[in-house]
Amino acid sequence: MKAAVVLFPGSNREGDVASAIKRISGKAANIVWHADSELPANTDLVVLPGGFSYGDYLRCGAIAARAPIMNAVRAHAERGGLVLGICNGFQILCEAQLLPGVLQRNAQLRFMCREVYLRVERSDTPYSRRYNAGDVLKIPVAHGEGNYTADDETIKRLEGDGRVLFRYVSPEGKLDPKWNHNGATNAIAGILSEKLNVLGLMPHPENHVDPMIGPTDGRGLFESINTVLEAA
Amino acid sequence: MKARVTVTLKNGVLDPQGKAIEGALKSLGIEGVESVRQGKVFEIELSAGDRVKAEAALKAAADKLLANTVVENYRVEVLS
Amino acid sequence: MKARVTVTLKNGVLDPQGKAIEGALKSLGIEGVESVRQGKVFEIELSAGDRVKAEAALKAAADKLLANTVVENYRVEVLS
Amino acid sequence: MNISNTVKITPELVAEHGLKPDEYERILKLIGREPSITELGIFSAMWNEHCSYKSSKVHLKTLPVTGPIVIQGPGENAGVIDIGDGLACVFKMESHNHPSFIEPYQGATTGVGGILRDVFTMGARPIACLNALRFGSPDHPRTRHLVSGVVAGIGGYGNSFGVPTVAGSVGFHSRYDGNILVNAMAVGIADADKIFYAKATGVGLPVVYLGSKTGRDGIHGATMASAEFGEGAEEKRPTVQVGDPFAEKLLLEACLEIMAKDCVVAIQDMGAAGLTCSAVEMGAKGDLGITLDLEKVPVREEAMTAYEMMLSESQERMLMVLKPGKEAEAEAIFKKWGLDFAIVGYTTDTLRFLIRHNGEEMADLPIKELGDQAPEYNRPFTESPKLPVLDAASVPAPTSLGDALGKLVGSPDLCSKRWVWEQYDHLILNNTVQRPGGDAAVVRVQDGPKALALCTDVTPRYCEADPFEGGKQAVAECWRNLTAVGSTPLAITDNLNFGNPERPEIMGQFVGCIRGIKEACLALNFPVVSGNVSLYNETQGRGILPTPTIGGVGLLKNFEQSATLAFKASGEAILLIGETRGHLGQSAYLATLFGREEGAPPPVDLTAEKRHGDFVRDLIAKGRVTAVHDCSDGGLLVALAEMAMASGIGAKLEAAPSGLPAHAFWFGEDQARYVLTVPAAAAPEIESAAKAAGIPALRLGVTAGEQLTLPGENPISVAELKQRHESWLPDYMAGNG
Ligand SMILES: Nc1ncnc2c1ncn2[C@@H]1O[C@H](COP(=O)(O)OP(=O)(O)O)[C@@H](O)[C@H]1O
Ligand SMILES: [Mg+2]
Repeated sequence: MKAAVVLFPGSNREGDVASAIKRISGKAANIVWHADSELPANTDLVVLPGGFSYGDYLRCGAIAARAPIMNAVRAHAERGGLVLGICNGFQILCEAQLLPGVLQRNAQLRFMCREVYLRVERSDTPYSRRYNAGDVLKIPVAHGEGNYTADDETIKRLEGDGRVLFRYVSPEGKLDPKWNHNGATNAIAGILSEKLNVLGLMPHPENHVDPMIGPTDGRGLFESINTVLEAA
Repeated sequence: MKARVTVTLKNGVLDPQGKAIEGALKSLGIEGVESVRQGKVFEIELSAGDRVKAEAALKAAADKLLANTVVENYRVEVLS
Repeated sequence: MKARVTVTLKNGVLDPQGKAIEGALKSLGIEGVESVRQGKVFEIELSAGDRVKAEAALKAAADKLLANTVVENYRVEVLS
Repeated sequence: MNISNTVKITPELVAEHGLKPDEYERILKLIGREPSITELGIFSAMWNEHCSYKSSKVHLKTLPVTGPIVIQGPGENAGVIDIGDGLACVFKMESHNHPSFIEPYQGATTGVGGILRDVFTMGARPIACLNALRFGSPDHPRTRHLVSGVVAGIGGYGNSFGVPTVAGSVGFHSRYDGNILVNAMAVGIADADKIFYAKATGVGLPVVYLGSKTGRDGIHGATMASAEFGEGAEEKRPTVQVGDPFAEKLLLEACLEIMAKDCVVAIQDMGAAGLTCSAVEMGAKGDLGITLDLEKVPVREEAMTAYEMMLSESQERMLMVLKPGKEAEAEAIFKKWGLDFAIVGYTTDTLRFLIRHNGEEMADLPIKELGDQAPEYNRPFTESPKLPVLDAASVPAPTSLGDALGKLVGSPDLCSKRWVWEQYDHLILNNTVQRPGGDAAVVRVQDGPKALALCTDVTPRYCEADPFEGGKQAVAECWRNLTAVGSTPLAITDNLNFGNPERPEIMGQFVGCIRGIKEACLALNFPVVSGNVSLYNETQGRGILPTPTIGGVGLLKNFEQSATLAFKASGEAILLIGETRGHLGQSAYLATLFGREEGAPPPVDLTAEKRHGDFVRDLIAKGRVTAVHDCSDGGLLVALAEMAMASGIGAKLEAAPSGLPAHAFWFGEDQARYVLTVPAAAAPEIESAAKAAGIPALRLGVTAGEQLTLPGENPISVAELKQRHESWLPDYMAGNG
């Protein structure tokens, strides 16, 4: 796996995701500067990390989505390359229109850092083959604007095409407004692009990969990517 | 030259912040409030130049950055 | 009745948002932008009633909640 | 505000600058002429309480500040201690009380920003933030608004900056109605041989301005922070500064990059009284003069005067003395991060602080004297009268222990602070081994196995009743919390929040607390390496409770050997280490259930404290205990309830020993105590080890079921307790409290 983690001014979880990648694939990720216009040669996974790019001023991810590197990221995605946006990265992907919809403020209007439960909706994607559909994962979130919103038609299309990969659920795996901490439409926590190669999600799987620190339910996501890329 | 771009949520898009403010105003006893929607306003100084060009530049600014046209509308005004 | 309350930062108060947007507009090649300050706008529906009372209610809303008068100014308009 | 440099200095102007007539006389003597307005501004900034410590210095000097692990004690931006393997821990705590009362969100953010800057100025990468918050009574009309703004502000800054906020404390008391406390602590890690200091060396070297532009923010902020609130406090509003965590994150990265490139001779952040304090500090510490040309200072507002530039408290700025020839390299790094970089002056051998603006001389002052000759006061003080020890028999028993316990764990002070710490990103950087909710946070250092334990503590009720014992207790509790997670306590930072020092009773509280802190630090081998003093926390003659917040750092050689407070399994023996006398004076039980704050606080026996703590730490290191929790506010039953609530496992408890009223046993707040669980079979051995060491150990019962059961009492459901514990704060904040 040859990963490139894009560093925008104000990114702050680039180290967390880079170390998760290293831990699981054994390979160090390249850190790529937002002002560059090209990805390192042979990059096969682009990660847009969590943080507050440009302070999250204006709208989360809005300014970063217009950074020079994003043209290269778009081209990579169009070629079918894998692009993973976590938290702020998800917001950037939506602003760049690589994924539909927007992330609005959490329904409670507060930043929330806590562990939540995610249901894996399908296992036949590059990001989830190490999970089974229906698995319930314990993964932390840390965001103030993660409330996924899109127009009815978009939601219908996402649901119809099976592009919702993760949903906020109860520990038993049931949909329950009480466990949808940010009020996201249909409890959506993560969605895929049409070709299933672009994933945006609000939770932080990269913070749950180290048994010394806590649960390790996030490993499967990186293991899935690694399996796909190593097989390629 | 002074200009203003106002960005508001499209009709039908849920506005959690507006809803919360609506509730708060009601509980503060402010009378007659039926609904509140929150938007943004950008006050922009432009280097002197022609009005038509300025409007075009502002529209470009709104389309490219200031508004997320998936959920927002905008309005451009050149003030002086 | 429709009304609008516009809240803007007082002069001299740091506007990190405006600063970041200004930089982004420049690097997007939007011409002539000298400075940007960001504010908020609240679009409020009021139950029909008298204009003067409405203005008073909106002023109260702005003072008590919509504006942080430590750092912000506001402007109230009853539109229709 | 547009002040020409030639205005006549009137007594009113002097007073407006917070300078007393005799202080002004001192200025006249020092410079031999009337100062210009810019000079008066500079003096007012340097000589106010906040910067000069004029009321506190004589007493602070008595604190123990040295030890084998201390690399840098008080006096620099932050304290530095050696944590082995070539690494140093850099930390400090600072208050932003007054600004947070006026504008809670921005006041709190700029407090966090300021303390983070203090830490990375020394070359350390911040790894954790903590905070200690005190609000007025929950019934006070402003409290909810202040809690909401302060918490959002602390989170808003740390979350965006990218450092986990891992621990803290929150309390409520009507004595903070008009003066809340916002104490923020930051902790960083640096290479022990690459610490950066403020002291400049070398003549003719460029003085460089870095970071954000200067505006008219917070002019007179430092003076405000030292002025007692009057009726007109609202008027002071425009002096509030706005924080920009995004700019600070860039400043951090740029500073660390520049430091790694070996460009930096000296560095100082611009905090209170910005350019003035930072430049004077650099020059005075290095026995050098500094000349500044203000037209070179990056400004974001028009027509700023010298006076304004020298006093502006705009955030996210630094001053640096560069090595010769490194200008271009340094500038390139700052430009890359999109930050301002300007050479605004140079060092001289004149020992003068010379300020020019467009070629005109605005100030010319002796640089050493600006700092050294600040007035110092040994203010008169009266010791607080000793209160009698309250007889437990004079305190009513509760209707039932379960009822009292429910009220305590659901009270504003003892309830869960989850609503607060969930607004803080406490997981970022992936090193948070123990999250908020335990006795101390545990944060892994680099890739481990080393880790730091961190916490903040103080019990203001105790300090009010007996400043000396209260000061001791704050240090002891901090040490105990660090011990309870298994760490070796290393050093502390303190944040001394008090009322008006010009009142002898307040000064007496201050002196008493310091004496207590000193005694505890000496006994526990726990030096003070940094700190902050916040005085004049007083409104209309009513001071806050004396609140010397202690922030502690402990070291775990291997974080896998840390202990947590949750019960781990049913059927384990529960042991109490330490002696219980049933001390109810100033207890949470008395205050919460009966609204009485009476009697002497519990005395702290530092010898016992040390002996018991060392014993417990040793058990943890040897892996012989399964859960550990210290006993503090609320006493033994609250400690047990917290261990139960953290796990969902209950306990079957024995009756209180005869000779003590049950409520005194269960709710007394005797010090130097820990609750442990151990596998049942291991209990006798540990009991006999304790006995051999002369340490009281008492079998309290066994973990079992999902209830706390006490002989002769209705069982107490852990789930119901937890419900009460978790719901007070969210309900209150939602307006249903
Ligand atoms: N303001 C805060 N920020 C972060 N964590 C907090 C805050 N207030 C309380 N906590 C956490 O809640 C837990 C209980 O706090 P406290 O009762 O003060 O602990 P202790 O009695 O052990 O000192 C601790 O883990 C503490 O770190
Ligand atoms: Mg504790």
